[in-house]
Amino acid sequence: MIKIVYTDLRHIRSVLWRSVLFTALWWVLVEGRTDGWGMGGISVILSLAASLYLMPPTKVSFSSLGCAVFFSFFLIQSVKGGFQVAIMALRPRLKLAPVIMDLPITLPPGMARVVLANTLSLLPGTLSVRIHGDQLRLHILNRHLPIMQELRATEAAIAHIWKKTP
Amino acid sequence: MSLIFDTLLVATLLWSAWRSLATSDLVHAVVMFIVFGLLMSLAWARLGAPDIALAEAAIGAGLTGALLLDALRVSNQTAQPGSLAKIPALQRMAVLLISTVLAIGLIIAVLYAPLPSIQLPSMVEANMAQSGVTHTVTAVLLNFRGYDTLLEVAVLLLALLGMLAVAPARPVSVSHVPIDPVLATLARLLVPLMILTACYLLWAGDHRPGGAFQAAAVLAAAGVLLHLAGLLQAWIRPGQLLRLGLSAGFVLFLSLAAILLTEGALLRYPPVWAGALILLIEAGLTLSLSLILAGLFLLLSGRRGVP
Amino acid sequence: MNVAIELLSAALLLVGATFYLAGTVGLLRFPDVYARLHTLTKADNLGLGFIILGLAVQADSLMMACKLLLIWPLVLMASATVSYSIARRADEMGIAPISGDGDSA
Amino acid sequence: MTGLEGPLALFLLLNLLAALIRAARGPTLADRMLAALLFGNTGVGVLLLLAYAGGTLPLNTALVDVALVLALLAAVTGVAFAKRAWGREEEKHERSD
Repeated sequence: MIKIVYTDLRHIRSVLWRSVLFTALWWVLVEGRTDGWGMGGISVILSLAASLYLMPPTKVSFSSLGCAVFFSFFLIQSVKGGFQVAIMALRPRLKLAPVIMDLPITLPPGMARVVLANTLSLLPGTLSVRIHGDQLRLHILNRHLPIMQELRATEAAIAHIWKKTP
Repeated sequence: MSLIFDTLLVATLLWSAWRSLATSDLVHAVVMFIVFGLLMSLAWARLGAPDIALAEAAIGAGLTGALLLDALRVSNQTAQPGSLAKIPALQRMAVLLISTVLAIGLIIAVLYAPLPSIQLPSMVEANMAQSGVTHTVTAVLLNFRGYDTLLEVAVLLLALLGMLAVAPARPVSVSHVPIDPVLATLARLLVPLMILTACYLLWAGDHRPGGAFQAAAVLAAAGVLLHLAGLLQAWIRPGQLLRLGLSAGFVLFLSLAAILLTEGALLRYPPVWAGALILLIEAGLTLSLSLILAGLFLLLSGRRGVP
Repeated sequence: MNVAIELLSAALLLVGATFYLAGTVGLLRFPDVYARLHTLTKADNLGLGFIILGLAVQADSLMMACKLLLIWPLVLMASATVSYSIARRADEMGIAPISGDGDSA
Repeated sequence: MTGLEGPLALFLLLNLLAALIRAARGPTLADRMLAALLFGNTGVGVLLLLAYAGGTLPLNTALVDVALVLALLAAVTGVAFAKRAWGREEEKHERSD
């Protein structure tokens, strides 16, 4: 594992980023106390090791601006989704036109598709059922809504998260 | 308002317990039992016992469900709903009678319990300064009544050994189920966070609710999640290293107890060392308990298809 | 405590509770398991988000607020994955979605 | 403290109860597994509200930890349900219903 980590400068960078992240998380967990750094150090090292083992650093790196773009997209859409389902549930006559559809994914395989499936599950009108091949099976609450446009918009927002390999 | 909350909580607890016992569908029974566990955790929170709420949440949400569902699969009874209905009426009556007598006995015991002649809370308060920690529950568990905890760990270890001894070692043929990417990603993201949280709980035990049992339950749940996601093989038979890990906490605890016995008393730490010793024991216990708890699941999972 | 913060917190908590109500109503009314999953992954998660936000604005320290806010993404990840697992399993088992034409169901 | 935390905890518990009854009724096993989703969500919400509902201002931080642990582990039960709750025989049984 250590060998993998030090073969590339980018890997060192991602190790640094993750250490910062885990340290920040530890600091939040202990609510800003400063007397736990001994244990904190050990736990950051342990979780960093687990994270490097489970998710070896890749050449593609995250873009912080892109993450922010995706996050704001997600928040807005998710509030919209909540309202939509709330209105659907609360109106006197249920107005549903549910259907299961297979739609093509344009994102590259791997993490991006998982993020897509999970995001669609949390966004209005769609629920991911399975990823198979280059297709994503979705359950859709109302088939009269423009699902394809929403799918492409979500894919575009997700594509921002990663920087293209330089 | 809190009275209504508590009444509703108790009613729901009883309902889920009843459903869990009364249903003939075993999967449903397991679901209701898990629900019961969650509600129990809320009840402990209401009763002002966050330590137990924490343990119940960790064990109930992370382990019990997975373990029971796996047990269902091993015993292969999921396909027989209504099998419980075939119990003869006479046996049912006998069970009902015994349960009623027990319940009445318990109620009488609770109602007529003699008042305690010693005030334990004030005794604990008076001795907190020597305990080496500032959280009373940890002081009681690992210092004042350390031998109880020692025996509890022994019981858990014995349970695992018993399972190893009884179950026939027939490993599952390794089938290549494709790893589901969504599930695997969740495990890859969550497991490091679980490790961090387990360390935090271990650290917190010194001065607030937390400690070895809770930390171990979180770590064991991480193991279960990895296994369910297809990233961790089931254990067929523990190797040397694993055996060492399973027993390390208990052996450490026991040898410390033996050394302290030469000083004259069972598990009475010198006050100067108490804090460090408790942390050492807790770290050892976290490691071993997490392996034992995960082992209960991973070893059972590795023996699917037992007749 | 500052009255404005208290009002903001109360408002956020009430919005959260409304989403929970909608989620429960949806769970009771929606016709099949897929549609019910929709309410749990959207309405309930949003309800929890607003409740966490409402509690975070009145937290006594910034770190406590961060700790509360940390819980939300954890629940989101868990619930997206669990709903995916359930939907996938239901689909594998051949539980067909109840379909409607949009006028009534 | 806005004074709302206690009543809202009760309200969420009522929601949890209604949803649990729904989930317990089925009709399919998939519906029963919805109980697992409710854990991570409503359970966490109730615990957080209880942490604040104590009435004293140094809020019950331990309950926030309980909520955090529940949020972290809620996925395990849900995933175990989906992966393990249905054997092959069960499928046939389910379909014939």
